[in-house]
Amino acid sequence: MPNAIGVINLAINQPLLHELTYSRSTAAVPFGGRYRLIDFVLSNMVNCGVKKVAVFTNNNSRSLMDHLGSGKEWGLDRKQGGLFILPPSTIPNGTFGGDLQQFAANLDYFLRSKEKYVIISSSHMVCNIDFSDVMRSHVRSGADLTLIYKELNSQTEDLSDSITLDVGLNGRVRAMRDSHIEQGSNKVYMRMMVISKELLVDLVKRSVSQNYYDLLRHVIMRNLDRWHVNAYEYKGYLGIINSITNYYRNSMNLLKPENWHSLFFCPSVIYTKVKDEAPAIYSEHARVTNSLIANGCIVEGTVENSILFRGVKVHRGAIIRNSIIMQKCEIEASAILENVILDKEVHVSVGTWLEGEKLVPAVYSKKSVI
Amino acid sequence: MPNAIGVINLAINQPLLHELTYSRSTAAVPFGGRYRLIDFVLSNMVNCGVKKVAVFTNNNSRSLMDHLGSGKEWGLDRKQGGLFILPPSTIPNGTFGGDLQQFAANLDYFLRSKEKYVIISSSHMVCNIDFSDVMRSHVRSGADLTLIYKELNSQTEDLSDSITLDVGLNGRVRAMRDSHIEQGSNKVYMRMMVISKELLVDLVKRSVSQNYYDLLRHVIMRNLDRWHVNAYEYKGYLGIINSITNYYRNSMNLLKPENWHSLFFCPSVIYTKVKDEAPAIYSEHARVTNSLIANGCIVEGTVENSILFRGVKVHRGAIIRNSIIMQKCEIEASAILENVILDKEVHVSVGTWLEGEKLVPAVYSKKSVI
Amino acid sequence: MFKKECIAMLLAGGEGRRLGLLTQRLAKPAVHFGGKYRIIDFTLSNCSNSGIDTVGVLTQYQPLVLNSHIGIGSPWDLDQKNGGVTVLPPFVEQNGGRWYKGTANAIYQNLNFIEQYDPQYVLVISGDHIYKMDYSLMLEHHKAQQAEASIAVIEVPIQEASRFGIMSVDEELRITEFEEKPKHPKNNLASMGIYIFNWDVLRSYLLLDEQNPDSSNDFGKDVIPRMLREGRRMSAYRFQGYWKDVGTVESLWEAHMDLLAEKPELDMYEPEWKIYAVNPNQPPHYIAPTARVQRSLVNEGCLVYGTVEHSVLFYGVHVGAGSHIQDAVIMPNVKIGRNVTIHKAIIGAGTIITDDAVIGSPDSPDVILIGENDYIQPAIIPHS
Amino acid sequence: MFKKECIAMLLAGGEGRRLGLLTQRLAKPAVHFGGKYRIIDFTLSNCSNSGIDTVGVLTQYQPLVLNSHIGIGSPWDLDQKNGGVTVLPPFVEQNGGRWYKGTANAIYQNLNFIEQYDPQYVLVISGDHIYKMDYSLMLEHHKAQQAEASIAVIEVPIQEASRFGIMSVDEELRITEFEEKPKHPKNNLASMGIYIFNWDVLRSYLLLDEQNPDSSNDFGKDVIPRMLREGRRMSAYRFQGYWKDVGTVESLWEAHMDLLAEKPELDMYEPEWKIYAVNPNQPPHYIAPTARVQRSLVNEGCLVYGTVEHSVLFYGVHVGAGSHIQDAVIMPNVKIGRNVTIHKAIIGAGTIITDDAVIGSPDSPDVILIGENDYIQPAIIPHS
Repeated sequence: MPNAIGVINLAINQPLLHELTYSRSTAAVPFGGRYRLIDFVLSNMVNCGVKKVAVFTNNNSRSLMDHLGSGKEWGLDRKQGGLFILPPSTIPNGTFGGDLQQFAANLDYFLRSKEKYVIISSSHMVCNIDFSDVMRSHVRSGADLTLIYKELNSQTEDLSDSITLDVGLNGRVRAMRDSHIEQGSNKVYMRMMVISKELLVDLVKRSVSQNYYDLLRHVIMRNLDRWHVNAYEYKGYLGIINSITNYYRNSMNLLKPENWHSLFFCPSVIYTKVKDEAPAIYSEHARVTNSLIANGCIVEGTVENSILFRGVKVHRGAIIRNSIIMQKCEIEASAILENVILDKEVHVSVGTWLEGEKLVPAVYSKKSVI
Repeated sequence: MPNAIGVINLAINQPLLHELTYSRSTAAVPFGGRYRLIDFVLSNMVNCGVKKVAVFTNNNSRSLMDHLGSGKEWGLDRKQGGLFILPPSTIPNGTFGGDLQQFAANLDYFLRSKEKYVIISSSHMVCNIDFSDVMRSHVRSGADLTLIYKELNSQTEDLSDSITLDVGLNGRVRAMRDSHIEQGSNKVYMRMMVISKELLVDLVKRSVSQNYYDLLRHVIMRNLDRWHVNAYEYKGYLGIINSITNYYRNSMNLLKPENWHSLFFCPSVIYTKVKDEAPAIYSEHARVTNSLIANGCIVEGTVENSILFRGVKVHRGAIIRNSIIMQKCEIEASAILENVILDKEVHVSVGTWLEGEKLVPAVYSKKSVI
Repeated sequence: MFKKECIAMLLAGGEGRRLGLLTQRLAKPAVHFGGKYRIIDFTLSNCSNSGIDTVGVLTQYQPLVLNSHIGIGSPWDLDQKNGGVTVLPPFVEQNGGRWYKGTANAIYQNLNFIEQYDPQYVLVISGDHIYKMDYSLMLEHHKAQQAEASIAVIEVPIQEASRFGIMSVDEELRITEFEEKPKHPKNNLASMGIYIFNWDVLRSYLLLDEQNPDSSNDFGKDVIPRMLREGRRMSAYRFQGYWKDVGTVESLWEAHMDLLAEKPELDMYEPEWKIYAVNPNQPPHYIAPTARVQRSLVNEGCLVYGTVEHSVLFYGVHVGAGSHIQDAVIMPNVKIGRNVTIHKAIIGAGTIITDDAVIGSPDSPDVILIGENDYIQPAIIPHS
Repeated sequence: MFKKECIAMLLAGGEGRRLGLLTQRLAKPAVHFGGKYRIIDFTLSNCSNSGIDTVGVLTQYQPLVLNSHIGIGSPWDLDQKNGGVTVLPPFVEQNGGRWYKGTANAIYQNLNFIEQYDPQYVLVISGDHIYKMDYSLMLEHHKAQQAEASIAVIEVPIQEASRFGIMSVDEELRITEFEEKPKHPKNNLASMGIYIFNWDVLRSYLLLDEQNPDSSNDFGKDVIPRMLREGRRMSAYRFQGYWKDVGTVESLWEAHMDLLAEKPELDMYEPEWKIYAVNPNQPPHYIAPTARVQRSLVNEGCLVYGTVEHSVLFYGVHVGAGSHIQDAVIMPNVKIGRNVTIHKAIIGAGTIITDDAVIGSPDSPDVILIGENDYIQPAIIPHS
């Protein structure tokens, strides 16, 4: 088991996804027919044996907290350790304190625990990564800091808002660059790092007094030359969920079985809140192709190139194409949906026709009745 | 098992206890050397087999939520049912909505559950009551509503701010009176009622549209004559915790073994959050008389007529009299404490002398260093 | 320990011999059912949904899979500090141990377990049947009737009645007669093997029964008839709904086909009465462009490229392109290659079926059974 | 099931015969200790505090109390879905079952249990000792030494060495010799009966050992010596700290007195290494105006009106006015009347001692033991 605490840092730099994040934090956005974004990084952490995970929340965290509960689904409902959900911090004058303030407010938590390292990650980089391998690389290299990246091509991927790494031949990070995308291949920083607890505590103590609030931009990126910074390359599937368009594109990517397999099985499974739904049932009239269907769905209509979350009902004659239908939506008879995203519990009445644009799906918010 | 849901109503009419409630809700105030006020009503509910308890919180509920956690200590960490902690509600214009608004906002919860009755209680009436017996009385009487009271004498008890019942010979409540204390015996309403779910839902629906917000005062007390209201007499120990003075007096009452026994054992035990402390240890120099001592205490000094919560350290030569010392306080050598209440984790330095008045103890807030 | 009003004792030691290959390494209650569950999940979920939070599960035959399936009971919400689920294998004393002699002996051997909860009532059930039942309603009936023992009964076709314990009742549902597997059944009210006893009464009868050297220590054969002979107040509780013993390959297959009816008698989608199961943590299943899936149940983790008709796929099943699955039950993690044909069959968990294999035929009267972790090539296809 | 790096197998079947009345209805690991705990709590808490979250507890003698004590493992934070604590009684097959033949046989009989976790290492411990030990440090040592087996050792007085398994080690702590209970011990490094094995190596030795008809199937007598003979890489892990076998009435009493020293060697108040126990949900104890309590441990739920000196009171103990308890261990829920005198004694749980009884004397060399749920009147006082 790795000698590390996990920190899921939602305090800062969380991309917003319009309608999907009006009433929830980005980390709680449903994804992949069954999950929330945070499930991926949380499962990655517990799969490599991390026993303590602190979640730095921002202000919109009710649905996230409902989802996480006591952490039981991830084996984190423990007496000592387990899941710590830390509230957003404000600095004395009432303004937002950033992640540095949150680290500072909870330094005790880090100082008391006996783990030597801290894995810090955002939740919007969806992947299935073996953190034990990252830890081995970090320890073997003797680095102060290990940054995780993936090699991505700017011609086939949307890399806007990415931070890229300049990695030397010795595997050390020479520079980090904000929104500086090269033609062709880029080493995209996955907002995941391993840092020794000692260094982290030291950085937090020193920076917080200087009114800095962003650990990454104000501290790490400005001082790279002071430390030995190791780069770790991740080679599995990565979904960067930083806009509705990318959310949609990355969801649709899961309809390729190689991505489905890579994200959900390699190297380990992804945990989420269990809903105890029966298997999906297909009626006589079901016509489903190239789609992901979760349990609890009752499918009597046509579903093409789409993702149905748990408990969706598709009545006879309804047609769903290139769409994402979240939990417990009901699509009544003869409705036609194309290029849309329905948030949870949307009800689409008989014969309704909803259509979005090919790359910019129309989003209908939670519990709408259409 | 009773066919009832429990509601612990902290939304409204919660007495404040000055320093003890500056940073916590009344329900979370430590009591009896080991407990929080809410533990009593919560244990009473689960002891009679209630499987679903909703807690209506007010705005200061962080420490309460930390204490309750997932409800595991009370066996309420269940998939369906269990513990529901409901946030305070605000009506659309942003002002406080009272308990009626909270019932209204969560009507679904009541409608969906199959239980026929609702037990509604505050948390500041500390007692050990057999709710199954109350339920039997309620069902047998065929009443719409059962109110629980205790016969108390205004000459020996402080009954300020009490609501009293006027009970007819037939056991039915004829009137409820606010702050109307008779000389001698009074039937004091314990802020606990049993009501049929159907009637409750009906009352909430009708009252909320009329801008009422207090279920007890605006609805129940004004309409008593419309229903069959049954009175149930409780005969065990009752502590009314509605002021610091009463808090202190009721704590000291526990130094009478008959009260200790009545409150903690009859008819059932009281659950609280487990801290896994070793037994209290008394040194060669310990001098303890007429006191309650919880586990984890290390006693090397003198303790008289006092209550030590879990994990208190009393160094050699320290003297504690007529005081309440909460969790993890440390009293250094030769300090003298008389008539004081130390909130959690107070540190009293060598030789310090603290003294309150006999009936009005001096209160020192959490984590003070004196 | 805490007093409980009613605790359940679940008999889960059945060998299920007539399930052949499926119960070589599993007790019958651990056999997979319904695309997601094991048979015992239905009974455990009934307990949980009925508010019975203390369940002793009596195992003996092949207990390991059941043990790890049940674990601490989390899926059924039975991971409780006071009560919850406890697996009770036969007990070994210094001079040895042996299997339970009969159903009553199994309860007798666990008197100590029951007594620590000091219950008023004991519910005795078995983990062999598929049904949804609210035991709390049966308990209410038991109390209302002031019975000392209650037996759940269901009407069966009279021609099948001789396979069951058959009861005669008066108009108040008091049991007047009980015959275990009668040759000439007088009516069709069959015992479902679900009993509620007043614990003090049951206790005394278990002690008496153990002292009787001629007894087979069985509820249906010994204890119930004796209680009736001795004039104990016994009541029948009528159950209406789906109830099926899936004790043979045919009945197991049929019960799966029942789930695929237009309106199945057993509703697994009722939000107020979920059937709980151990969660395999699998993603939504994928239906490829080449696939066709109709009148079927498909669980998570499946990859379907071929045609699936009127069939049940458990989790993690792969169906290759060009394959055709009809009227079949495909248990967890079965991997089916390309151009495979399967008709009217049950395929055991973990089996691999390679390209071009043909299993069963549309007009065969029999259900083909293939065991667990098997490896089937076109050359060695078993025919019925 | 999920792969675990290291799982623990905890041997908890000990009869503890030398504890006499205390182990008539309890296995030794279930005996009360330290005012609040049972002996096995120390080992279970060690597992939990060391980050070992999968523990098989092997019971056989009087398993019921242990079973219900352990429950689903909540007190020790071992109520986990993947892993956690599993009670493993001896297994009954169709043709019967019997007790484990020896410590190694106990592990052998549970190969299936271990294999479902596919561990790299197996920690073998027993529930008979009082100590606090971080097994994760021992595991680090095992890995650093690239050992195939590691044995925790402690220095014992040379005159007691012949009661233990005694090791010789080289300067790198590799074990060069192992003698079980040698008549003439060569040194004083005693085995604590705590082993870490590479699972593949242990597995092969367990299989070999079972095939050997001359073996007593014991780790100390058979498996460890054979591994050493065959040149396996075996390492000693030195433990410093309090470690005590409380196998006799005297040693149980002494270990309690050890807790009352000015600075006890065993610190039960360390916030980072709590000893977990089943919580009896009792209120703080009450010390009356007539009471005097010194150099004592007192648990919750006690009512003390008399004098308690240099003694340990478990939960729910009542001591009447005028009574004098000295150098005594009073187990849970003992009720002591007025004017009772107790010196140098252990009183079993639930016993009632009526007014004016006198038990033991200040100058007796022996510890008096009174059993559980006894009723002691002045007339029938047992003397040593």
